[in-house]
Amino acid sequence: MPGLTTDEVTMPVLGRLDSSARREDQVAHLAEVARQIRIQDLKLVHHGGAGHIGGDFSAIDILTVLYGAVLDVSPATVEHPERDRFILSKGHVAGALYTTLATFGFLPVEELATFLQPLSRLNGHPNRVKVPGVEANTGPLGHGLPIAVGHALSAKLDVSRRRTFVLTGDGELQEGSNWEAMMAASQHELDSLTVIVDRNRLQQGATTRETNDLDPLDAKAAAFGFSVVEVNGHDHGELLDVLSAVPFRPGKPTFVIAHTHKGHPISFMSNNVKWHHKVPDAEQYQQALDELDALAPDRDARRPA
Amino acid sequence: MPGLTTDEVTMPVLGRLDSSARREDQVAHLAEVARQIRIQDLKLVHHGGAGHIGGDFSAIDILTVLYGAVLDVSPATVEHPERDRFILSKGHVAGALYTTLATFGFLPVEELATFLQPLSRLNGHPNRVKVPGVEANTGPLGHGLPIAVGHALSAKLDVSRRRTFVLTGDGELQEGSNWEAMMAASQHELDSLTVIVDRNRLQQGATTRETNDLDPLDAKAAAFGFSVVEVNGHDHGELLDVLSAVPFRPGKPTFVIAHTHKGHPISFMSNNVKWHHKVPDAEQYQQALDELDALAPDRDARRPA
Amino acid sequence: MTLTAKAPQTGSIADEPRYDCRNAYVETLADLARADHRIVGVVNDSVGSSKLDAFKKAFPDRLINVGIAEQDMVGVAAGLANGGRIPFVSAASCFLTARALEQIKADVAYSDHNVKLCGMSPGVAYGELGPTHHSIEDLAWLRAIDNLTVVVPADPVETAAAMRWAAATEGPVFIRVSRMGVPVVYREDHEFVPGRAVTLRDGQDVTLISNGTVLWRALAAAEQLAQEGIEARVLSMPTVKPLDVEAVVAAARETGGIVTAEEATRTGGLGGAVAESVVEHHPARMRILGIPEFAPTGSAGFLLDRYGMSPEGIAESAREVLGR
Amino acid sequence: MTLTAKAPQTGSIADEPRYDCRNAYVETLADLARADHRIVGVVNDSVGSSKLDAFKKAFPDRLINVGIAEQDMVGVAAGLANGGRIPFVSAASCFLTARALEQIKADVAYSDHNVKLCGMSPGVAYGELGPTHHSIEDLAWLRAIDNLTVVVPADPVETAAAMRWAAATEGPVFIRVSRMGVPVVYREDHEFVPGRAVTLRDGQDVTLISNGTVLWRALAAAEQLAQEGIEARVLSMPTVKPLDVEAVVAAARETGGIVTAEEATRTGGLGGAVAESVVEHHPARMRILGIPEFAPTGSAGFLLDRYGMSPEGIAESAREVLGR
Ligand SMILES: Cc1ncc(C[n+]2csc(CCOP(=O)(O)OP(=O)(O)O)c2C)c(N)n1
Ligand SMILES: Cc1ncc(C[n+]2csc(CCOP(=O)(O)OP(=O)(O)O)c2C)c(N)n1
Ligand SMILES: [Mg+2]
Ligand SMILES: [Mg+2]
Repeated sequence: MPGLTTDEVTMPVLGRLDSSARREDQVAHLAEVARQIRIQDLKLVHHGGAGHIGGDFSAIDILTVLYGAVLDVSPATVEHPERDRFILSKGHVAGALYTTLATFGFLPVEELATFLQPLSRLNGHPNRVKVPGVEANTGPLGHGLPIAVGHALSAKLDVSRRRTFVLTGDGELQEGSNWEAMMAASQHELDSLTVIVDRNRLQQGATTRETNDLDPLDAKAAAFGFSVVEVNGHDHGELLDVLSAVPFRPGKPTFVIAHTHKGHPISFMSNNVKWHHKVPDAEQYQQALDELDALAPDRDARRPA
Repeated sequence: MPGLTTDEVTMPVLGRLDSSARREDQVAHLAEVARQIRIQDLKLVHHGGAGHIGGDFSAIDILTVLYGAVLDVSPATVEHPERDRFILSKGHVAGALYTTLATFGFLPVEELATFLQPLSRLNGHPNRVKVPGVEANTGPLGHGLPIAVGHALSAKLDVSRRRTFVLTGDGELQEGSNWEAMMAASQHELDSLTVIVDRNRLQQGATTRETNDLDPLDAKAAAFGFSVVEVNGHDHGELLDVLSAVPFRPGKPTFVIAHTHKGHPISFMSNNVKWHHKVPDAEQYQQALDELDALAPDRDARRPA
Repeated sequence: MTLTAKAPQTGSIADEPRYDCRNAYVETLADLARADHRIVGVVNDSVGSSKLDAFKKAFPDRLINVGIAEQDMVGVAAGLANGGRIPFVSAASCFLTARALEQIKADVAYSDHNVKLCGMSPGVAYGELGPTHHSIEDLAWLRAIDNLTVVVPADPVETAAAMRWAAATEGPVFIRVSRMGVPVVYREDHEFVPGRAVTLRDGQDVTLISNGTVLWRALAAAEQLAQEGIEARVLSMPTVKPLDVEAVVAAARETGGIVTAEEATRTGGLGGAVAESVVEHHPARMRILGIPEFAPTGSAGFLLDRYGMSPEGIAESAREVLGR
Repeated sequence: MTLTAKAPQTGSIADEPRYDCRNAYVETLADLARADHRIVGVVNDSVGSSKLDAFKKAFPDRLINVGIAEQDMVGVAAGLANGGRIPFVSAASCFLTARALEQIKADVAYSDHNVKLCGMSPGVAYGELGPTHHSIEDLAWLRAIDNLTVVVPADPVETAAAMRWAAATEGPVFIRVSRMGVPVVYREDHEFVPGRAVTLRDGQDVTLISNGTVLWRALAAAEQLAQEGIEARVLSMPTVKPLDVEAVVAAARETGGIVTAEEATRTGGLGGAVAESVVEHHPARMRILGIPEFAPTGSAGFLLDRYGMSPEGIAESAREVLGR
C-alpha cells in the first residue's frame, strides 16, 4: 500500500457557517463541503489501496449535513458530556467519517495521509479510543443502534437535551440487533434519538431486494414505534430541514429513510454494487476527480490542477 | 427433588382420532387430551420441583391440536425424512412437550417420572439427540424460528410438501434473531412455514407491555411479509381450523397470533406472572388438580380420586 | 498471607452455612447506587433471576430492562457508559456471554466502555435445566478477549469486594455471580485486589488453585489431605484474567504439582490460564478439573461431584499429581 | 512420517508461490456439490468475500444467502441439516463465530446437527480493517464448545482434504479458511485425518507446533535453525480439537521444548491446548506465540511479524525455549 503523501491532502478545513446564515447560503456551503470531502475521500481510498468508496459516497452528504449544521459538537466540545452524539453504525465507511472529522477540525487534515498505514490510528473502522469525535468502535454491522439507544437512555436519565444520531446501512438492517434496539427505543419513548438509514438499496454483494428485501421499510419502522420520514439523502436542503426538525412526534424516536445511491455522484460508480469496496485505478481515479471538479460551484473555487 | 413415582403417571395414551372423525368429536377429543396433558404436566412440575408451569399451560392447547390433529408425524414416522417438523422455540416448556409426546406415544409414559432426575434424558429443555420427536435443542430464546426457516428451505429445495411449525413465546419475539428469520422467510416465500406465537402478554418478570411492548404485533409481522391470523389459543376448534388451513396466502409464510393466558385455566395461576416458574406446593397442587377435575367432560371420565 | 481468610466456625469449611452470592450482589449494587448516581442496572427480563426486585423499587428509573434481547442489552450498556453512567449488566451468564459476545468484544472491550458485565448463575448453576443454560464456556470465551478483566468471586464477601472495586475502576470488567450456595471463605474486611491470588492455606506439597463455587471444595480437600500428612497450598484465584503469574510460578517451583478446579470447561479457563503460565515459566505437573462435556441431567452439586470436584475428588487429583 | 509433505521447489518454503486457500475452498465445494445433492452453501451477504460467485452460477438454488444476519445463518444451517442437507456455512470468521456463538453451541454442537462452519479470512487476514474484523479469538471460543471438531488447515491441499473429510463425516465441524497467501506444504495426495498431527520435519532438539498461515513460517524457522545445528521437529496440528495428545506428549518427551505459533490469541487456542496436554502428561518448557492484543493498524503479514511469527521470530523463540 503506497499511502498518501502529505501534500496530496489538499482539502481546506471548511468548517461550519454561522447558524444565522441564510438557508440558501447554508445549503450551498454544505454542498461544497460535501464535494471537497468526496475529493479527499477518493484520494484516501485510491492511495490507501482499500476502503469502501461506494458506501462512503452514499453517506457523505448525510455526514456533511450532520457535522456541518446539525450536531451540537465541535472540536472544542468533543469531550463535553452534553455534546450531541453521532454514531456511525455502518463503520466500513470510516474513510468518509475521518475525512468529515478532519474537515470540521476534529483531526489534523495531514493525518488523513496515514489512513490504513502501519500503526496509524486511522484503520479501516473507527476507533473511539484513538480518534477524537468517534463515539464507538463500529465495523461489525448492527452495533450502532443499540449503542445509540443506550446513549439516548442516558440523556433521558440525565434530563438532558443532548441528542443522539445514528447512521445505519440498509443491508445492515437485516441484523436482528437493530430491531431489538428499535423496540427498546420506542418502549422508552426516546424522542432524542434519530436513526438515519442510508437507503441505497445495495449491500455488499447484491441489491437488498435480491438478498433480503427490506420493503416496506417505512411500515416496519412504524410498526416498531418510530415516526418515519423519507428524504433525498443527497439533497442538502432536504437533509438540513429534516435533521433540524427532529423529533417529529413527541415521545417517538425518529426514523429517517435517506434515499441515496452508492458511489454518488460518480457516473461509473453510482448505484453499482461492484463499487462496494473496489479501489479506483489511476484512470478511474482521474475520471472521478474530473467529475467532482466539474461540480465545483465556480471556476475560482476549483481545486488546482 | 423428590421426583414422581411411576404409579403417579396416570395418564392414558389417548392418541389421535381418525382424520375422518366429525369436527365436533375431534374438538371434544382434543379438549380432553389437553386436560389430561395438563394434569400430567402439573404432576411433573410439582414432583420434579421445577419447571415452567405458566408457559406450559399457556401452550398445551396449541401443542395438543398440533400433535393431535395437524402434524403429519407419528411415533412410526418420527425419523421419516418427509415428516412435518415442529420446533418448540419456547424450550422452557419442555415439560408440556414431553407430556404431549408421551400422550401421543413418542415416549413411554412411565418415563415422564424421570423428568429432571439425575441422568434422565428429560431435562428442563428438550434434546433432539435423546428424545424422540424433538427437532432441536432449544432453551435459549430466539433459536427456533431460524431453525424452522432452515427446515422450510430444505423442504423447498426438495420440492417436498412437508411443513414446518414453530411455537414461540411472545416475550421471546424481543430477540432480534426472530426478525432476521422472518425477513428471510418472506424473502424465500416459505409458505410451508407457520409461526405460532403464544401471545400470553407475560414474560418472565412482567407483562410484555411493561417490558418491551410488542404491539402492534400484527402490523410488525405483516410488515415483515407474513400473512397474519389471530386465534383464541385455548379454543381447540379455532386452532384446528386455522392450523389446518395454512397457508392463507400462497407464497407467504403464516403468522398465527394465538391469544392465551399463562397458567390457563387454573384460577390462581391464570394470567399471573408469578407462575412463570413457580412450583405449586401441596395445597396449590391439590386445588389445581381439583379445578382440572371439574373440567372433565363427564363423571365417568373423571380421574380416580 | 492468609490474613483475610475466615476461620471456619464449624471445624470444616464443608460444614459452614451456605450463601447465594446474588444476595451480596444486589445489596452491594444498591449501596453503590445510593452513593453514586452514575450506577445503573441493565437487564434482559432478568429482574427476578438477578434478584433485583428491591433494587427496582428503590431505583425505578435506574434499572433498565431492555427485554429479552442480550445484544441490545450490551450495546445499550455501552451507550449508557458513553453518556457517563456506570452500567452493571445483570443477566444469566450463559445468555450474556454466548448471545452478546461480539458486543462484549466490540462495544465494551475494544471500545473501552466502562461497563460491568455480571454473569449471574454461571457454570452449571442451572443444573437440571441443561447445557443450554450452563455457562461453562464463558471463562474461555472472555479470557480470549483483550482489555477485559475476568473475575470469579468465591463467596459473598469477595463478590461484594469485586463489585466495589469494579465500580471504582474505569474499564470493562466481567464478574461471575454464583447462585449455588457457598460458605464464607473470606473475612469481612477482605479487599479485592485485581490480578492477585490469595493464599488461603499454605503448604509445600501440592497446590490447589480454584475460585468461584469450587474454592471451598478445594479448601475442604486440603483439610482431608492434611489428615494424610499432605500439606496443600490453596490459592484463591478470583481474577482469571489477568492471571497472577507470579503466584502460579511460585506454586510450580515450591510445591510438587498443581491441581486447578473450576465450575467451567476443562479447556481455556482457569486451568488453561495456569497451564499456559506454568509451561512458559516453570513446567510442573498438573491436573485440570472442570466440566468436560455437555453435562447430563443433574443438579449443580451432582455435576460438580460427578466431574471430580467433590472435596474427595479434588484430594484424589492432588494425590495423582503427586504420584501417590 | 513426512510422507505427505511437499518438497519445496525453490530450496526454501519461504520462497514458494503463495495461494489464497479460499480458491481451494470454492473449487472443492463445487466438486462436493456436484457429487452430492445434499451439499449446500449458506452465506451472510458473503458471496463475494467467500469467492462463491461461480458456485452461485453453477448451483443457484443451493447457495442460500440469508442476508447480513449471522444468527439466522447458523440457525438456518441447523434447520437445513435437519432436513437432510449438508450445509457449508461460509462467512467471515469474525462474524460467524462472535455473532452466532450461541447458535453454534446450541443449534449445531449441542443439537448435533450436521453443519460445517467455514470461517473465512480468519485471524488477522483483514489486516488494516482492524480488530473488529480480526478473528483471533475464534479458536479459544470454539475449542470450549463440546462436540465440535475445530480444524485449521495450512494450505490449499489441506483445506480441500479437510472439507472432503467434513462432507463425508456426520457431525459439527468448524474449518478455518485462510485468505492470506500461503505456500503449498502438503503433497497433492495428502489425506486429512482428524485429530492427527503430521510430522513435517523430524528433529530431536526442539518442537515447533503450528497450523494455518503460520505453519510455513514454522517450517522456514526450522530451516534457519538447522543452519545453526538445531534440529527442530515441525508438527502440523490442523485439528485444534480434538488435539493429538500423543504427538504432543512425544514431542515433550523427546525434544527439549515446544514452541507453538498460530494466527490467533496467545490464550486458549492451539498454544493453550498444547500447554494443557503438556502439564497433564509430560511437563515441558514452552513458548506460545500468537496475537496478544487488539492489534494496531497493519497488514496481516506486518502483524504476524510484529508478534514474533516471522520465521526469524519463531526461530528466536525456539532458541529461548532451549535457553540458547
Ligand atoms: C456483522 C457483519 N456481517 C458482515 C459484515 C460484512 N459487510 C461489511 S459492509 C457489508 C454490506 C453493508 O451493506 P449496507 O448496510 O447496505 O451498507 P452500504 O455500504 O450499502 O451503505 C457487509 C455485509 C460486517 N461488517 N458485519
Ligand atoms: C436468550 C434467552 N434469554 C433469557 C432467557 C430466560 N427466560 C426463560 S423463559 C423467559 C420468558 C419468556 O417469555 P415468553 O417468550 O413470553 O414465554 P412464555 O413463558 O410467556 O410463554 C426468559 C426471559 C432465555 N431462556 N433465553
Ligand atoms: Mg446499502
Ligand atoms: Mg409470554
